Amino acid sequence: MKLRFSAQDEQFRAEVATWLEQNLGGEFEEIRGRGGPGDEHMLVEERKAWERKLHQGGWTCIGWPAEYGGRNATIEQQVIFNEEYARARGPGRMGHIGETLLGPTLIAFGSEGQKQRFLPPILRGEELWCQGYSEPSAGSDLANVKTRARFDEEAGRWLITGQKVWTSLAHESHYCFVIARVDPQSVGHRGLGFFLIAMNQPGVTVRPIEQLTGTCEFNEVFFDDAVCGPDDIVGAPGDGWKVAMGLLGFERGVSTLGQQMLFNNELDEIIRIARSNGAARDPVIRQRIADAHVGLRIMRFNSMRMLSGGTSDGSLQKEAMIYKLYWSTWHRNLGKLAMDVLGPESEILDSGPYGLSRMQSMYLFTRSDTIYGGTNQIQRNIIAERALGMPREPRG
Amino acid sequence: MKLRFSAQDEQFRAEVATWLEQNLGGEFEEIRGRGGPGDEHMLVEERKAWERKLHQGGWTCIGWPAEYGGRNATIEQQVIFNEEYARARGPGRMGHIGETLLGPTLIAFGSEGQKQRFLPPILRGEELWCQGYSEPSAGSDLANVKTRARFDEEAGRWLITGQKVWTSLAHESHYCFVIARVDPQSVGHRGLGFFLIAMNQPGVTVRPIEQLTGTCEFNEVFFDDAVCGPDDIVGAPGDGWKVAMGLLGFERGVSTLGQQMLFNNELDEIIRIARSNGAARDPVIRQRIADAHVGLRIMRFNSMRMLSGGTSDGSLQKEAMIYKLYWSTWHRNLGKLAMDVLGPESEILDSGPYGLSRMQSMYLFTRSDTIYGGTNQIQRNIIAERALGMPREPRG
Amino acid sequence: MEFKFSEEQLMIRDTADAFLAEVSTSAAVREAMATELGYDPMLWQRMCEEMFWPAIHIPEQFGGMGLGYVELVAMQEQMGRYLLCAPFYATVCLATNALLVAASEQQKARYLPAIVSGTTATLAYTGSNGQWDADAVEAICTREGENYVISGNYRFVPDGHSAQLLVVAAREPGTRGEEGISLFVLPADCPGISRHWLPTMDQTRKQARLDFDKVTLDASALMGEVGQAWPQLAQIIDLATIAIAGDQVGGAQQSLDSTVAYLKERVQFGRKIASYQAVKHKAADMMLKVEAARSAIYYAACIADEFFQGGELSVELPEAASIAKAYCSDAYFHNAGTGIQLHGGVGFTAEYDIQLYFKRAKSTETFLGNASYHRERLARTLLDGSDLL
Amino acid sequence: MEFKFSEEQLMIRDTADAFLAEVSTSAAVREAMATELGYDPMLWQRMCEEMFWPAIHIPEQFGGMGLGYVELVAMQEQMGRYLLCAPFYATVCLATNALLVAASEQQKARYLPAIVSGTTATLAYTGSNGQWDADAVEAICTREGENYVISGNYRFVPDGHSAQLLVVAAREPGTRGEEGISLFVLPADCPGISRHWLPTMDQTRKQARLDFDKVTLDASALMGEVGQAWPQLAQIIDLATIAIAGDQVGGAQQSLDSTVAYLKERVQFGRKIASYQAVKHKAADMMLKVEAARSAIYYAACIADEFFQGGELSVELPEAASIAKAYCSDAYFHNAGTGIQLHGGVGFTAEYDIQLYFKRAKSTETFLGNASYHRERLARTLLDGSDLL
Repeated sequence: MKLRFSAQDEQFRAEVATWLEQNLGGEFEEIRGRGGPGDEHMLVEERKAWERKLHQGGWTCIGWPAEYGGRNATIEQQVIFNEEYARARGPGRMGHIGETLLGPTLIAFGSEGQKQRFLPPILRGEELWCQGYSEPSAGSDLANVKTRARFDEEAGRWLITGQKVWTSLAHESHYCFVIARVDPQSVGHRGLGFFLIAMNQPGVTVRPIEQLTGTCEFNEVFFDDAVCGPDDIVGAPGDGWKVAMGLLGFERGVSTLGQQMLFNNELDEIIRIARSNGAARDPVIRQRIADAHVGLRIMRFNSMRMLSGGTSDGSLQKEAMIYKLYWSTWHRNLGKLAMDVLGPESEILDSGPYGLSRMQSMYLFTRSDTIYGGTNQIQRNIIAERALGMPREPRG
Repeated sequence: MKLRFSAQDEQFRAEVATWLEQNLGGEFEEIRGRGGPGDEHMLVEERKAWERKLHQGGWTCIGWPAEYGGRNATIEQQVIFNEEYARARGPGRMGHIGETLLGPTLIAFGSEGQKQRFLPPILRGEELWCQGYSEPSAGSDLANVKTRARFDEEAGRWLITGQKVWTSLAHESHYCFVIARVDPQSVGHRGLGFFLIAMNQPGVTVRPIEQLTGTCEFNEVFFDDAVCGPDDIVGAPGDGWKVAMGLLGFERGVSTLGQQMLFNNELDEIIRIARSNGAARDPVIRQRIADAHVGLRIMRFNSMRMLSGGTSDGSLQKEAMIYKLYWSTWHRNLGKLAMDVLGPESEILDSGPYGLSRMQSMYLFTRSDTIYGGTNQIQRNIIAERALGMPREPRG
Repeated sequence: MEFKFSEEQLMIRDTADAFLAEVSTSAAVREAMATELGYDPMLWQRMCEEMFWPAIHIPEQFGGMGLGYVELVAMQEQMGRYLLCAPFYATVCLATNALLVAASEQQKARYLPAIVSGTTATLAYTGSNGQWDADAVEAICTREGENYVISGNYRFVPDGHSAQLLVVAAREPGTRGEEGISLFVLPADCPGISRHWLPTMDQTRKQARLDFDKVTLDASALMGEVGQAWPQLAQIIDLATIAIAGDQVGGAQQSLDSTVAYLKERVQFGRKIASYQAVKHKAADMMLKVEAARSAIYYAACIADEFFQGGELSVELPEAASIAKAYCSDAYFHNAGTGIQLHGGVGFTAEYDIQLYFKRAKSTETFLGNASYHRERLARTLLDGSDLL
Repeated sequence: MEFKFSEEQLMIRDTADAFLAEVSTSAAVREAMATELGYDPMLWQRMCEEMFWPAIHIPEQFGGMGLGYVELVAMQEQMGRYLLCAPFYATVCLATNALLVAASEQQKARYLPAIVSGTTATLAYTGSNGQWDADAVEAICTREGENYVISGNYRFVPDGHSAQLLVVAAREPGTRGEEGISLFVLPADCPGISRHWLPTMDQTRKQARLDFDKVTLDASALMGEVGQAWPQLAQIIDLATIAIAGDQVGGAQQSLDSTVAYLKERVQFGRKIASYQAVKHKAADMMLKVEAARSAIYYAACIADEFFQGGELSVELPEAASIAKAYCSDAYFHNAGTGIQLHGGVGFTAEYDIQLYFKRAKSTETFLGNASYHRERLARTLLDGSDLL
């Protein structure tokens, strides 16, 4: 076991840090630390400009192969980039869905034409993407897709009709990738297609969903005979589930250490408050802060195992299977801890009518951490069934 | 709402207390506080004598109708008797299964002959009973009875074959009531019979089950063509489930306040230890002791609701449905608290090779509280299904 | 022993239930909570004139209904269940209790009938240090001739920006803890008082800051003996604590009920979510908590009745209050939080009500001390003493 | 970064696994634990002579294998998994660490090869006050000419009644806390030492009381500077803490594995119990805890390696030890306790092994401080400082 990055990796780290230090200032000073969870819809134009700046420095899509403009960065380098980006308080990435989800999907499953059409603008930070998976009746049951795609033989194009939900940044995105049912007789994960749909067309309507914070980070997206070109389906009609699941596999945890740095900032802030308002002398609060620290450190150790590719004997990476359940539960507890450290002041807003402080916003948003991207219940099903070999839940 | 017992009830309380004070001494001094959970197999002869003493005072079977030798005691009076009995540290009742389970069952479902044969010796503390419900494959699934009863037409008697488990005091009991399958083709709760079987016969073998404490409070009971007279079946063949479930309904919570007094003694002892070894200054321990106190007080309030018969509008007594889950979980936590208050000393036994202290024994036994009499999982199923109307668990 | 509602108490509860189902709908709550005032004055008027709610436990000699604390807690439970936005808690459970416990007969005769008629009121005793016990009192009261002059700030005052009548605590200079505390009753528009709404995360319960700048009161404002009011204030706080725990039980119940209703509707993987065992068990745990919490508040309410009647169980008031608040705070937070989780995606949208309960769970948890505070308060009684080694 | 086992480490782990599966069966454990000695001397001999286990992290110059702490912790994990009854932990994780950290070269040369050859040893530093930090040291050491005289009692000493070699801590009269502590190494049969087995709830890990009555040692027994040994003792305790956390992870893993195996066999209501969702979710939570615990011990083991190599991450030793012990203690207790619950009725019979894990979970939780102790230790670093308001 080796805890440290190689000298070469550390050199790469210095390069990233230097570039960020030199470029994440001036006009970009105001977006430092912004656009994260619960703040994703803020300072959009500035953050779009930042995407282009990143591209100029060669820092978009670093994990992509060089032939598509990437750096062929290793897992370690991607981890390092994410860590340094978080350390520098880089803003929430507008382009992350294109870069980390769609790009690798096209590289794996896309046609040459799709790669040439869609990858360069992602690389340049010019075209932003959003994700059209969930539907009102397809939440945990992701395969229960009702959105239909039918091929209009006459016009030679696909027409998409249906409703997607929980779509981040739908307003700001140029394209949405959508799973839709191509075979109206099919059910479940069969008979689906994976479509690339332009958002700026009459058949697409975006409606924001207000959250418990009073802000609107997510949207409903309505497709009403939305048009999709004949070449803008990835894989064959019917391959949609395979492509969609492949896409989910491309998130290999490279952002986890960066995410943990944000968590660490939150914990540091809680410690600062506790020391200044006397809560640090409350023995129960002391236990809980220490417990949060223990949990966060172990989260890091667990990520290090995950990123190291598990045991050399090729057995199941159980430490990766627990990760979502672990961090979401930890973070939810952190939210409650923040409020309890603040005491009665936790109720008082920064400003009326509903101007939440950073800690309050974090607290309320953590309630969604254990829900989106697979609820804790679904995570436990998966762990029990795949890692422990317990019988699957029957469908109704 | 009235918190207090009536003047009449308080007079009854004084009567009970006086009698116990005058009689639970001398030769019976040594059995004070003995024979409770985890200690049920101790000082058996002395406790049998105590049963007869109780009868002399008219304190057995007080809830039974006067015609069967009882006192027709009200729920309140039964509660008071149990409280005072616990307060006086009366020993674990050898006769409680006959008194509280079989007796009421015979009174409700038994023939006149059964009543005349079996009730008087129970009343006099002379014949002890044990319970034959659970089987190795019928734990939570109580209806999955494999024990068979066949009627030997020639000899005119029932022959019982099978295995029962978790039978307390089987060695000391004169009789066992057993549910057994009379219709070999039947499954589940159909086709069962409720039998009254003498333990002292060649067809009955008792084997103690050693617990994690090293002691043997429970037994396996093997029936190998055990003989049961033709009149010793309660109800008709096939009525066994109805009789068995009726029996479970006779426990109306009159012993809960007495049980809580024992819990209170345990908590007092924990507080005494904490004050003497300095654990009472540990803020985390302080929180946990206070939480235990909160939990126990609420347990009492909840019992008071339960014993008052719920809301006058006749709605479901939800406070009764939570009771088992509530107390068992509370007590299990108390066991852990006791050990943590003791600190490293919690490991050290009173004597070798395995002489557990009272607190250690309590701690280990509390792990069974959440299992026997319906596991916490089964309790939660029942609450969700019966009280909240959620769908039943499907059978396989 | 009859530890259950009488027929009359059931009727009072059911009447409150029916009225609130009509007036405190989700839409009405959302409309009221978005205002700075925080409630609909017309509704408050109906609550006073049609329902006589502020009169509930005011003695009949002062125009009240003369009912008990069990009835009050039963109503609080329904108000919590319907997320009622109204100055009821501040007026009845804070100020009226304060008057009943600590006011002179003249003061009662002057102010209690006004409350019956719809005057709103509240209690201010907490400074900005975030405490809830005697240390919370920070405002200073000095004697100037026949008058008392109060200066200082109050924080976290329920409906403090809108209440018409105030009961306030202040302490003599140089005192601390339980020493030197006095209580005063005064109109909220006395010169020297400025009041500021504090916007809060839970919008259904409004809080305010009150700044007292040399507020001068004559002797008629003083409640009881000068500097000797802590025992009364402690009782007022305990009574208020029991009442807020009632609100919590109602919220915890509704968090369960609305969640179970949703679970019975929502289908995933071809099955009602309510059919999944892990979900059922979470719901069962929620019911356990709310039933135990209910047992706790009704016992505490009975003790409060004993207190008002001078019964021997009065001595249990602090313990019963802390037991109720410790348990109900955690139960409500647990149930509302689990409710969000079991709602899934819609649980954290503004559209569904469960998030409103989640926020009220937190604000009532904090108010008058969270579970940890009350457990330590109980621990002092259980564990401390001169013989502690 | 390569935070996973190397091929060699995997081999060491698998070898331990295979050996223990053969020798530390349920029957063998039950036989050994019922004795006062607590282990099978023949098995210990095999562990020393065939497997070279006591030699594992002793440098080659002293006849050891010269491996690292990761390897040691990997073996501890397997020993915990198989409930091994042996003087390995006391000898290797207590006494050998003490010698490696604090002994002179002469002392190492004298005692380490003996340990390689099978001499058993332990560390005694705790008195009867139930502490685990510097305050735990109660025995008194006085100077008499060239000699040191130790008097006092030690308690909770692993294998203290049977170990052949002792490392003990004692303090100068009148000192407290971290002051005045010295370490000594001595044969257990020195005059003035009486030793008593303390029967314990967990029978798989033996404890003893050691009474020192004017035990007189010459200067060759002193490890390091007189009265200055706390920093070394603190390191020894941290290393021992990491090793016991390894045992806990193995036990937590086996609690999960044996429970899941039982759930897949047992049928109720016509279904495998393993098919019930609430049961599955409990098992999933158990896996989460054991995997997180595993991440914690291997990080801590790497830090221990850094410590022995004098690397810059050595400074993390106390933190890594407390993180591992806090998390693993709770994880093991949770998994063993939940394991009993999911076993149902057979879970609390002597026949099934899950109760043995439950008891070992408790004894390892208490030993060297429970989670609450280690969290407060971490809190002091995180929260305290001269600028705390």
